[in-house]
Amino acid sequence: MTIRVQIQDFDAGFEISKLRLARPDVGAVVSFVGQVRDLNEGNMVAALTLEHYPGMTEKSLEAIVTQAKSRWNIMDATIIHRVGTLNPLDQIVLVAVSSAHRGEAFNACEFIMDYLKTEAPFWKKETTDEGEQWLDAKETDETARNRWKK
Amino acid sequence: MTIRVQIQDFDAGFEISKLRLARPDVGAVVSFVGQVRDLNEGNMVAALTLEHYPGMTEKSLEAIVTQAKSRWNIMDATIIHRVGTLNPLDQIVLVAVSSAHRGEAFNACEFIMDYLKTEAPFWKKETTDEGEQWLDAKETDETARNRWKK
Amino acid sequence: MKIKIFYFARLKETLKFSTEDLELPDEALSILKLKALLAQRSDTWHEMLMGKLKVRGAINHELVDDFAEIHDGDEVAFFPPVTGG
Amino acid sequence: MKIKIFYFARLKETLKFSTEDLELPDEALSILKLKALLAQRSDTWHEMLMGKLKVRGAINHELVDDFAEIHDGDEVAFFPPVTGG
Repeated sequence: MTIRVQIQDFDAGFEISKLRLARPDVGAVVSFVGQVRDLNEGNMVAALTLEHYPGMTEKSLEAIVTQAKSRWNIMDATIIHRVGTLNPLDQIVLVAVSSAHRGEAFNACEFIMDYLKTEAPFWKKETTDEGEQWLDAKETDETARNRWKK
Repeated sequence: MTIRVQIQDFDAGFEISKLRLARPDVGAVVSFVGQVRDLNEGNMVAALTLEHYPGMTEKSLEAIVTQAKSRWNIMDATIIHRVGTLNPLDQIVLVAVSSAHRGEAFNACEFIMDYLKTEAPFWKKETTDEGEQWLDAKETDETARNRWKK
Repeated sequence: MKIKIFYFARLKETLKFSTEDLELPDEALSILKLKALLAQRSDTWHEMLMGKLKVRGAINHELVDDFAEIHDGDEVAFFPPVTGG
Repeated sequence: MKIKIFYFARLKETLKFSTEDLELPDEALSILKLKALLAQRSDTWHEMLMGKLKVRGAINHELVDDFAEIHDGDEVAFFPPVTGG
Protein backbone atom coordinates (compact mmCIF):
# COMPACT_ATOMS: atom_id res chain seq x y z
CA MET A 1 0.00 0.00 0.00
CA THR A 2 1.16 3.54 -0.75
CA ILE A 3 0.09 6.39 1.55
CA ARG A 4 1.45 9.86 0.98
CA VAL A 5 0.56 13.21 2.55
CA GLN A 6 2.43 15.90 0.68
CA ILE A 7 2.53 19.54 -0.35
CA GLN A 8 3.55 18.91 -3.96
CA ASP A 9 1.25 17.88 -6.79
CA PHE A 10 1.02 14.29 -8.05
CA ASP A 11 0.67 12.51 -11.37
CA ALA A 12 -2.56 10.49 -11.21
CA GLY A 13 -1.83 8.67 -14.49
CA PHE A 14 1.57 7.54 -13.26
CA GLU A 15 0.15 6.24 -9.98
CA ILE A 16 -2.63 4.34 -11.78
CA SER A 17 -0.08 2.78 -14.16
CA LYS A 18 2.12 1.78 -11.26
CA LEU A 19 -0.75 -0.11 -9.60
CA ARG A 20 -1.81 -1.60 -12.93
CA LEU A 21 1.61 -2.81 -14.04
CA ALA A 22 2.69 -4.06 -10.60
CA ARG A 23 1.01 -7.42 -11.17
CA PRO A 24 -0.09 -9.18 -14.35
CA ASP A 25 -3.17 -10.48 -12.55
CA VAL A 26 -4.54 -6.97 -12.07
CA GLY A 27 -7.62 -6.63 -14.24
CA ALA A 28 -8.95 -3.29 -13.03
CA VAL A 29 -7.81 -0.05 -11.44
CA VAL A 30 -10.54 2.24 -10.15
CA SER A 31 -9.47 5.70 -9.11
CA PHE A 32 -10.82 8.90 -7.66
CA VAL A 33 -9.24 12.32 -8.21
CA GLY A 34 -10.58 15.26 -6.23
CA GLN A 35 -9.92 18.84 -7.24
CA VAL A 36 -10.51 22.28 -5.70
CA ARG A 37 -13.71 23.79 -7.14
CA ASP A 38 -13.96 27.50 -7.88
CA LEU A 39 -17.32 27.85 -6.15
CA ASN A 40 -18.33 26.50 -2.77
CA GLU A 41 -21.81 27.17 -1.45
CA GLY A 42 -22.07 30.19 -3.69
CA ASN A 43 -18.73 31.80 -2.80
CA MET A 44 -15.86 32.20 -5.26
CA VAL A 45 -12.96 30.31 -3.79
CA ALA A 46 -9.55 31.93 -4.14
CA ALA A 47 -7.65 29.35 -2.13
CA LEU A 48 -8.08 26.33 0.07
CA THR A 49 -5.63 25.59 2.85
CA LEU A 50 -5.37 22.05 4.11
CA GLU A 51 -4.07 21.26 7.55
CA HIS A 52 -3.51 17.78 8.91
CA TYR A 53 -2.26 15.89 11.94
CA PRO A 54 1.11 14.41 10.94
CA GLY A 55 1.46 10.86 12.15
CA MET A 56 -2.20 10.29 12.84
CA THR A 57 -3.18 11.06 9.25
CA GLU A 58 -0.95 8.38 7.78
CA LYS A 59 -2.01 5.92 10.47
CA SER A 60 -5.72 6.50 9.88
CA LEU A 61 -5.35 6.22 6.10
CA GLU A 62 -3.48 2.93 6.53
CA ALA A 63 -6.23 1.66 8.82
CA ILE A 64 -8.87 2.57 6.21
CA VAL A 65 -7.00 0.69 3.46
CA THR A 66 -6.52 -2.31 5.77
CA GLN A 67 -10.24 -2.33 6.46
CA ALA A 68 -10.99 -2.14 2.72
CA LYS A 69 -8.62 -5.07 2.11
CA SER A 70 -10.42 -7.13 4.71
CA ARG A 71 -13.80 -6.45 3.09
CA TRP A 72 -12.97 -6.85 -0.58
CA ASN A 73 -10.60 -8.95 -2.59
CA ILE A 74 -8.40 -6.11 -3.78
CA MET A 75 -4.71 -6.22 -4.62
CA ASP A 76 -3.33 -2.86 -3.67
CA ALA A 77 -4.28 0.75 -3.01
CA THR A 78 -2.64 4.15 -3.27
CA ILE A 79 -3.72 7.27 -1.40
CA ILE A 80 -2.08 10.63 -2.00
CA HIS A 81 -3.50 13.63 -0.16
CA ARG A 82 -2.13 17.11 -0.51
CA VAL A 83 -1.79 19.65 2.28
CA GLY A 84 -0.88 23.34 2.31
CA THR A 85 -2.45 26.04 0.18
CA LEU A 86 -4.21 25.01 -3.02
CA ASN A 87 -6.10 26.94 -5.70
CA PRO A 88 -9.11 26.13 -7.87
CA LEU A 89 -8.33 23.35 -10.36
CA ASP A 90 -5.54 22.00 -8.17
CA GLN A 91 -5.70 18.31 -7.37
CA ILE A 92 -6.39 17.55 -3.70
CA VAL A 93 -6.53 13.80 -3.44
CA LEU A 94 -6.02 10.56 -5.32
CA VAL A 95 -7.37 7.19 -4.27
CA ALA A 96 -6.61 4.29 -6.61
CA VAL A 97 -7.39 0.61 -6.07
CA SER A 98 -6.32 -2.42 -8.09
CA SER A 99 -8.11 -5.77 -8.23
CA ALA A 100 -8.72 -8.72 -10.49
CA HIS A 101 -12.35 -7.78 -11.10
CA ARG A 102 -14.01 -4.40 -11.30
CA GLY A 103 -16.76 -4.68 -8.69
CA GLU A 104 -14.31 -5.06 -5.80
CA ALA A 105 -12.19 -2.11 -6.92
CA PHE A 106 -15.24 0.17 -7.31
CA ASN A 107 -16.52 -0.67 -3.84
CA ALA A 108 -13.14 -0.42 -2.13
CA CYS A 109 -12.28 2.91 -3.79
CA GLU A 110 -15.58 4.51 -2.80
CA PHE A 111 -15.35 3.04 0.70
CA ILE A 112 -11.85 4.50 1.16
CA MET A 113 -13.02 7.96 0.00
CA ASP A 114 -16.06 7.89 2.29
CA TYR A 115 -13.94 6.96 5.30
CA LEU A 116 -11.15 9.37 4.39
CA LYS A 117 -13.72 12.18 4.34
CA THR A 118 -15.04 11.36 7.80
CA GLU A 119 -12.12 9.85 9.71
CA ALA A 120 -8.78 11.09 8.41
CA PRO A 121 -7.57 14.19 10.29
CA PHE A 122 -7.56 16.83 7.56
CA TRP A 123 -9.17 20.25 7.85
CA LYS A 124 -9.95 22.77 5.14
CA LYS A 125 -9.90 26.52 5.40
CA GLU A 126 -11.36 28.46 2.54
CA THR A 127 -10.30 31.90 1.34
CA THR A 128 -13.05 33.79 -0.49
CA ASP A 129 -13.95 37.47 -1.07
CA GLU A 130 -15.55 37.35 2.36
CA GLY A 131 -12.28 36.39 4.02
CA GLU A 132 -11.08 33.13 5.51
CA GLN A 133 -13.16 30.46 7.13
CA TRP A 134 -12.81 26.90 8.32
CA LEU A 135 -15.15 24.52 6.54
CA ASP A 136 -17.67 22.51 8.51
CA ALA A 137 -17.96 18.77 8.15
CA LYS A 138 -20.86 17.77 5.90
CA GLU A 139 -23.66 15.58 7.06
CA THR A 140 -23.83 14.01 3.60
CA ASP A 141 -20.30 12.67 4.14
CA GLU A 142 -21.39 11.11 7.41
CA THR A 143 -24.36 9.52 5.63
CA ALA A 144 -22.14 8.20 2.85
CA ARG A 145 -19.81 6.61 5.38
CA ASN A 146 -22.62 5.05 7.38
CA ARG A 147 -23.93 3.18 4.33
CA TRP A 148 -20.94 0.84 4.70
CA LYS A 149 -21.82 -0.08 8.27
CA LYS A 150 -24.85 -2.13 7.28
CA MET B 1 -18.76 13.33 -24.20
CA THR B 2 -15.75 11.58 -25.71
CA ILE B 3 -16.15 8.11 -27.22
CA ARG B 4 -13.22 6.48 -28.97
CA VAL B 5 -12.73 2.97 -30.30
CA GLN B 6 -9.12 2.62 -31.38
CA ILE B 7 -6.22 0.27 -31.95
CA GLN B 8 -3.58 2.47 -30.31
CA ASP B 9 -2.94 2.79 -26.60
CA PHE B 10 -4.22 5.74 -24.54
CA ASP B 11 -2.93 7.90 -21.71
CA ALA B 12 -5.38 7.49 -18.82
CA GLY B 13 -3.79 10.31 -16.80
CA PHE B 14 -4.13 12.74 -19.67
CA GLU B 15 -7.79 11.88 -20.21
CA ILE B 16 -8.57 12.24 -16.50
CA SER B 17 -6.84 15.63 -16.42
CA LYS B 18 -8.76 16.76 -19.47
CA LEU B 19 -12.09 16.00 -17.79
CA ARG B 20 -10.92 17.52 -14.53
CA LEU B 21 -9.58 20.78 -15.99
CA ALA B 22 -12.44 21.28 -18.46
CA ARG B 23 -14.58 22.98 -15.82
CA PRO B 24 -13.68 24.66 -12.53
CA ASP B 25 -16.85 23.27 -10.97
CA VAL B 26 -15.65 19.69 -11.38
CA GLY B 27 -14.95 18.31 -7.92
CA ALA B 28 -14.37 14.66 -8.74
CA VAL B 29 -13.22 12.40 -11.54
CA VAL B 30 -13.81 8.68 -11.07
CA SER B 31 -12.17 6.37 -13.56
CA PHE B 32 -11.82 2.74 -14.46
CA VAL B 33 -8.88 1.27 -16.35
CA GLY B 34 -9.09 -2.33 -17.51
CA GLN B 35 -6.04 -4.31 -18.49
CA VAL B 36 -5.36 -7.71 -20.07
CA ARG B 37 -4.57 -10.25 -17.34
CA ASP B 38 -1.93 -12.93 -17.85
CA LEU B 39 -4.20 -15.70 -16.57
CA ASN B 40 -7.83 -16.36 -17.47
CA GLU B 41 -9.64 -19.29 -15.92
CA GLY B 42 -6.31 -21.00 -15.31
CA ASN B 43 -4.85 -20.55 -18.80
CA MET B 44 -1.79 -18.42 -19.54
CA VAL B 45 -2.95 -15.76 -21.96
CA ALA B 46 -0.51 -14.88 -24.75
CA ALA B 47 -2.81 -12.46 -26.53
CA LEU B 48 -6.34 -11.14 -26.60
CA THR B 49 -7.93 -10.03 -29.85
CA LEU B 50 -10.82 -7.61 -29.69
CA GLU B 51 -13.32 -7.35 -32.49
CA HIS B 52 -16.14 -4.83 -32.63
CA TYR B 53 -19.02 -3.67 -34.81
CA PRO B 54 -17.97 -0.26 -36.19
CA GLY B 55 -20.80 2.23 -36.06
CA MET B 56 -22.93 0.28 -33.65
CA THR B 57 -20.21 0.26 -30.99
CA GLU B 58 -19.90 4.04 -30.84
CA LYS B 59 -23.67 4.41 -30.95
CA SER B 60 -24.24 1.99 -28.08
CA LEU B 61 -21.51 3.62 -25.94
CA GLU B 62 -23.08 7.02 -26.55
CA ALA B 63 -26.47 5.66 -25.53
CA ILE B 64 -24.97 4.26 -22.30
CA VAL B 65 -23.40 7.63 -21.41
CA THR B 66 -26.65 9.42 -22.22
CA GLN B 67 -28.49 7.06 -19.91
CA ALA B 68 -25.93 7.65 -17.14
CA LYS B 69 -26.33 11.41 -17.59
CA SER B 70 -30.07 11.11 -17.21
CA ARG B 71 -29.71 9.13 -13.98
CA TRP B 72 -26.95 11.06 -12.23
CA ASN B 73 -25.87 14.64 -12.07
CA ILE B 74 -22.57 14.19 -13.88
CA MET B 75 -20.71 16.68 -16.01
CA ASP B 76 -18.95 14.68 -18.67
CA ALA B 77 -17.66 11.21 -19.50
CA THR B 78 -14.91 9.70 -21.60
CA ILE B 79 -14.84 6.15 -22.93
CA ILE B 80 -11.85 4.77 -24.81
CA HIS B 81 -11.96 1.13 -25.83
CA ARG B 82 -9.17 -0.58 -27.70
CA VAL B 83 -9.61 -3.16 -30.46
CA GLY B 84 -7.16 -5.40 -32.30
CA THR B 85 -4.58 -7.67 -30.70
CA LEU B 86 -3.47 -6.92 -27.15
CA ASN B 87 -1.06 -8.64 -24.75
CA PRO B 88 -1.03 -9.10 -20.97
CA LEU B 89 -0.54 -5.78 -19.15
CA ASP B 90 -1.95 -3.83 -22.10
CA GLN B 91 -4.74 -1.40 -21.31
CA ILE B 92 -8.12 -2.39 -22.79
CA VAL B 93 -10.55 0.25 -21.70
CA LEU B 94 -10.86 3.57 -19.89
CA VAL B 95 -14.09 4.98 -18.50
CA ALA B 96 -13.80 8.33 -16.72
CA VAL B 97 -16.62 10.46 -15.34
CA SER B 98 -16.52 13.99 -13.93
CA SER B 99 -19.01 15.49 -11.48
CA ALA B 100 -19.31 18.07 -8.72
CA HIS B 101 -19.61 15.43 -6.00
CA ARG B 102 -18.07 12.00 -5.75
CA GLY B 103 -21.12 9.78 -5.22
CA GLU B 104 -22.58 10.60 -8.64
CA ALA B 105 -19.29 9.96 -10.44
CA PHE B 106 -18.76 6.60 -8.70
CA ASN B 107 -22.23 5.40 -9.60
CA ALA B 108 -22.13 6.64 -13.18
CA CYS B 109 -18.67 5.17 -13.85
CA GLU B 110 -19.63 1.73 -12.55
CA PHE B 111 -22.96 1.88 -14.39
CA ILE B 112 -21.20 2.67 -17.67
CA MET B 113 -18.76 -0.23 -17.19
CA ASP B 114 -21.55 -2.68 -16.34
CA TYR B 115 -23.54 -1.67 -19.42
CA LEU B 116 -20.47 -1.58 -21.66
CA LYS B 117 -19.71 -5.17 -20.65
CA THR B 118 -23.18 -6.41 -21.51
CA GLU B 119 -24.43 -4.18 -24.33
CA ALA B 120 -21.57 -2.76 -26.38
CA PRO B 121 -20.71 -4.95 -29.37
CA PHE B 122 -17.16 -6.07 -28.57
CA TRP B 123 -15.94 -9.65 -28.64
CA LYS B 124 -12.78 -11.15 -27.22
CA LYS B 125 -10.76 -14.01 -28.57
CA GLU B 126 -8.06 -15.42 -26.38
CA THR B 127 -4.80 -17.00 -27.51
CA THR B 128 -3.35 -19.45 -24.98
CA ASP B 129 -1.08 -22.55 -25.14
CA GLU B 130 -4.24 -24.45 -25.99
CA GLY B 131 -4.85 -22.37 -29.09
CA GLU B 132 -7.42 -19.69 -29.86
CA GLN B 133 -10.89 -19.43 -28.49
CA TRP B 134 -13.71 -16.92 -28.34
CA LEU B 135 -14.63 -15.95 -24.82
CA ASP B 136 -18.14 -16.54 -23.55
CA ALA B 137 -20.18 -13.79 -21.94
CA LYS B 138 -20.13 -14.03 -18.17
CA GLU B 139 -23.25 -14.39 -16.10
CA THR B 140 -21.69 -12.22 -13.38
CA ASP B 141 -21.62 -9.33 -15.86
CA GLU B 142 -25.30 -9.82 -16.57
CA THR B 143 -26.00 -9.82 -12.83
CA ALA B 144 -23.92 -6.64 -12.32
CA ARG B 145 -25.89 -4.89 -15.08
CA ASN B 146 -29.25 -5.99 -13.72
CA ARG B 147 -28.60 -4.39 -10.32
CA TRP B 148 -29.14 -1.01 -12.01
CA LYS B 149 -32.61 -1.95 -13.24
CA LYS B 150 -34.13 -1.86 -9.78
CA MET C 1 -36.65 -6.14 -50.20
CA LYS C 2 -32.92 -5.77 -50.03
CA ILE C 3 -30.98 -5.98 -46.79
CA LYS C 4 -27.38 -6.13 -45.70
CA ILE C 5 -26.28 -8.62 -43.07
CA PHE C 6 -23.13 -8.54 -40.94
CA TYR C 7 -21.74 -11.42 -38.89
CA PHE C 8 -19.30 -11.02 -36.04
CA ALA C 9 -16.87 -12.97 -33.88
CA ARG C 10 -17.54 -16.72 -33.67
CA LEU C 11 -20.33 -16.46 -36.24
CA LYS C 12 -18.16 -14.72 -38.79
CA GLU C 13 -15.36 -17.23 -38.25
CA THR C 14 -17.49 -20.35 -38.37
CA LEU C 15 -19.79 -19.27 -41.19
CA LYS C 16 -16.86 -17.75 -43.10
CA PHE C 17 -19.04 -14.77 -43.88
CA SER C 18 -18.51 -11.29 -42.59
CA THR C 19 -21.16 -9.55 -44.66
CA GLU C 20 -23.64 -10.26 -47.41
CA ASP C 21 -26.34 -8.47 -49.39
CA LEU C 22 -29.59 -10.37 -49.53
CA GLU C 23 -32.63 -9.91 -51.70
CA LEU C 24 -35.81 -11.37 -50.27
CA PRO C 25 -39.33 -11.72 -51.66
CA ASP C 26 -40.89 -10.55 -48.39
CA GLU C 27 -41.74 -6.92 -47.73
CA ALA C 28 -40.85 -7.32 -44.07
CA LEU C 29 -39.89 -10.16 -41.79
CA SER C 30 -38.93 -10.74 -38.21
CA ILE C 31 -35.42 -11.43 -36.98
CA LEU C 32 -36.59 -14.91 -36.01
CA LYS C 33 -37.86 -15.61 -39.53
CA LEU C 34 -34.63 -14.37 -41.07
CA LYS C 35 -32.65 -16.61 -38.75
CA ALA C 36 -34.82 -19.59 -39.69
CA LEU C 37 -34.33 -18.80 -43.35
CA LEU C 38 -30.55 -18.56 -43.04
CA ALA C 39 -30.46 -21.69 -40.84
CA GLN C 40 -31.64 -23.71 -43.84
CA ARG C 41 -28.31 -23.15 -45.58
CA SER C 42 -26.52 -25.96 -43.69
CA ASP C 43 -26.19 -27.68 -40.34
CA THR C 44 -23.47 -25.22 -39.39
CA TRP C 45 -25.71 -22.26 -40.15
CA HIS C 46 -28.51 -23.90 -38.22
CA GLU C 47 -26.28 -24.52 -35.22
CA MET C 48 -24.85 -21.01 -35.25
CA LEU C 49 -28.16 -19.17 -35.59
CA MET C 50 -30.65 -21.43 -33.83
CA GLY C 51 -28.33 -23.36 -31.48
CA LYS C 52 -27.14 -22.81 -27.96
CA LEU C 53 -24.95 -19.79 -28.79
CA LYS C 54 -27.86 -17.46 -27.99
CA VAL C 55 -27.10 -15.30 -31.00
CA ARG C 56 -28.21 -11.70 -30.72
CA GLY C 57 -29.57 -9.56 -33.51
CA ALA C 58 -29.30 -5.88 -34.33
CA ILE C 59 -31.16 -3.77 -36.86
CA ASN C 60 -29.53 -0.53 -37.94
CA HIS C 61 -27.06 -0.60 -35.03
CA GLU C 62 -29.77 -1.18 -32.44
CA LEU C 63 -29.99 -4.38 -30.38
CA VAL C 64 -33.36 -6.04 -31.01
CA ASP C 65 -35.24 -9.16 -29.98
CA ASP C 66 -36.45 -12.02 -32.18
CA PHE C 67 -39.74 -10.31 -32.94
CA ALA C 68 -38.31 -7.07 -34.34
CA GLU C 69 -39.26 -6.43 -37.97
CA ILE C 70 -36.71 -5.99 -40.73
CA HIS C 71 -37.55 -3.65 -43.59
CA ASP C 72 -36.11 -2.82 -47.00
CA GLY C 73 -32.69 -1.19 -46.76
CA ASP C 74 -32.03 -2.27 -43.20
CA GLU C 75 -28.63 -3.26 -41.91
CA VAL C 76 -28.98 -6.44 -39.91
CA ALA C 77 -26.27 -8.01 -37.74
CA PHE C 78 -25.92 -11.33 -35.93
CA PHE C 79 -23.39 -11.94 -33.18
CA PRO C 80 -22.78 -13.88 -29.98
CA PRO C 81 -23.32 -12.27 -26.56
CA VAL C 82 -20.83 -9.43 -26.19
CA THR C 83 -17.63 -9.71 -24.14
CA GLY C 84 -15.92 -6.31 -24.18
CA GLY C 85 -14.47 -4.19 -21.42
CA MET D 1 1.20 12.27 34.95
CA LYS D 2 2.66 14.10 31.99
CA ILE D 3 0.87 14.36 28.69
CA LYS D 4 1.27 16.23 25.44
CA ILE D 5 -1.73 17.92 23.81
CA PHE D 6 -2.11 19.04 20.20
CA TYR D 7 -4.79 21.39 18.87
CA PHE D 8 -5.76 21.62 15.22
CA ALA D 9 -7.62 23.83 12.75
CA ARG D 10 -10.18 26.19 14.30
CA LEU D 11 -9.15 25.16 17.81
CA LYS D 12 -5.50 25.92 17.22
CA GLU D 13 -6.35 29.26 15.68
CA THR D 14 -8.87 30.38 18.29
CA LEU D 15 -6.98 29.10 21.31
CA LYS D 16 -3.67 30.28 19.87
CA PHE D 17 -2.13 27.02 20.99
CA SER D 18 -0.84 24.32 18.72
CA THR D 19 0.71 22.11 21.35
CA GLU D 20 1.44 22.06 25.06
CA ASP D 21 2.96 19.76 27.66
CA LEU D 22 0.80 19.32 30.72
CA GLU D 23 1.57 17.87 34.10
CA LEU D 24 -1.44 16.67 36.02
CA PRO D 25 -1.87 15.32 39.55
CA ASP D 26 -4.15 12.51 38.33
CA GLU D 27 -2.83 9.09 37.38
CA ALA D 28 -5.39 8.77 34.64
CA LEU D 29 -8.38 10.72 33.45
CA SER D 30 -10.99 10.58 30.74
CA ILE D 31 -11.05 12.77 27.64
CA LEU D 32 -14.22 14.38 29.01
CA LYS D 33 -12.50 15.27 32.31
CA LEU D 34 -9.50 16.70 30.51
CA LYS D 35 -11.82 18.82 28.36
CA ALA D 36 -13.63 20.08 31.47
CA LEU D 37 -10.30 20.90 33.06
CA LEU D 38 -9.06 22.85 30.05
CA ALA D 39 -12.46 24.56 29.66
CA GLN D 40 -11.87 26.31 32.98
CA ARG D 41 -9.08 28.38 31.45
CA SER D 42 -11.45 30.93 29.87
CA ASP D 43 -14.78 31.35 28.14
CA THR D 44 -13.08 30.83 24.79
CA TRP D 45 -11.60 27.54 25.96
CA HIS D 46 -14.98 26.51 27.30
CA GLU D 47 -16.72 27.36 24.07
CA MET D 48 -14.15 25.58 21.93
CA LEU D 49 -13.99 22.38 23.97
CA MET D 50 -17.48 22.05 25.42
CA GLY D 51 -19.50 24.12 22.92
CA LYS D 52 -21.33 23.31 19.72
CA LEU D 53 -18.18 22.60 17.70
CA LYS D 54 -18.44 18.89 18.58
CA VAL D 55 -14.72 18.69 19.16
CA ARG D 56 -13.20 15.26 18.67
CA GLY D 57 -10.41 13.74 20.70
CA ALA D 58 -7.57 11.39 19.82
CA ILE D 59 -5.16 9.51 22.06
CA ASN D 60 -1.87 8.38 20.54
CA HIS D 61 -3.17 8.95 16.99
CA GLU D 62 -6.36 7.00 17.55
CA LEU D 63 -9.81 8.64 17.45
CA VAL D 64 -11.52 8.07 20.80
CA ASP D 65 -14.75 9.00 22.53
CA ASP D 66 -15.26 11.11 25.67
CA PHE D 67 -14.88 8.14 27.97
CA ALA D 68 -11.45 7.00 26.76
CA GLU D 69 -8.77 7.11 29.45
CA ILE D 70 -5.59 9.12 29.16
CA HIS D 71 -2.44 7.78 30.78
CA ASP D 72 1.02 9.07 31.55
CA GLY D 73 3.04 9.80 28.42
CA ASP D 74 0.03 9.87 26.08
CA GLU D 75 -0.25 12.19 23.13
CA VAL D 76 -3.72 13.72 23.16
CA ALA D 77 -5.24 15.82 20.38
CA PHE D 78 -8.38 17.92 20.07
CA PHE D 79 -9.83 19.02 16.76
CA PRO D 80 -13.09 19.84 14.97
CA PRO D 81 -14.84 17.24 12.78
CA VAL D 82 -12.56 16.44 9.84
CA THR D 83 -13.09 17.88 6.34
CA GLY D 84 -10.46 16.35 4.08
CA GLY D 85 -10.73 14.75 0.65
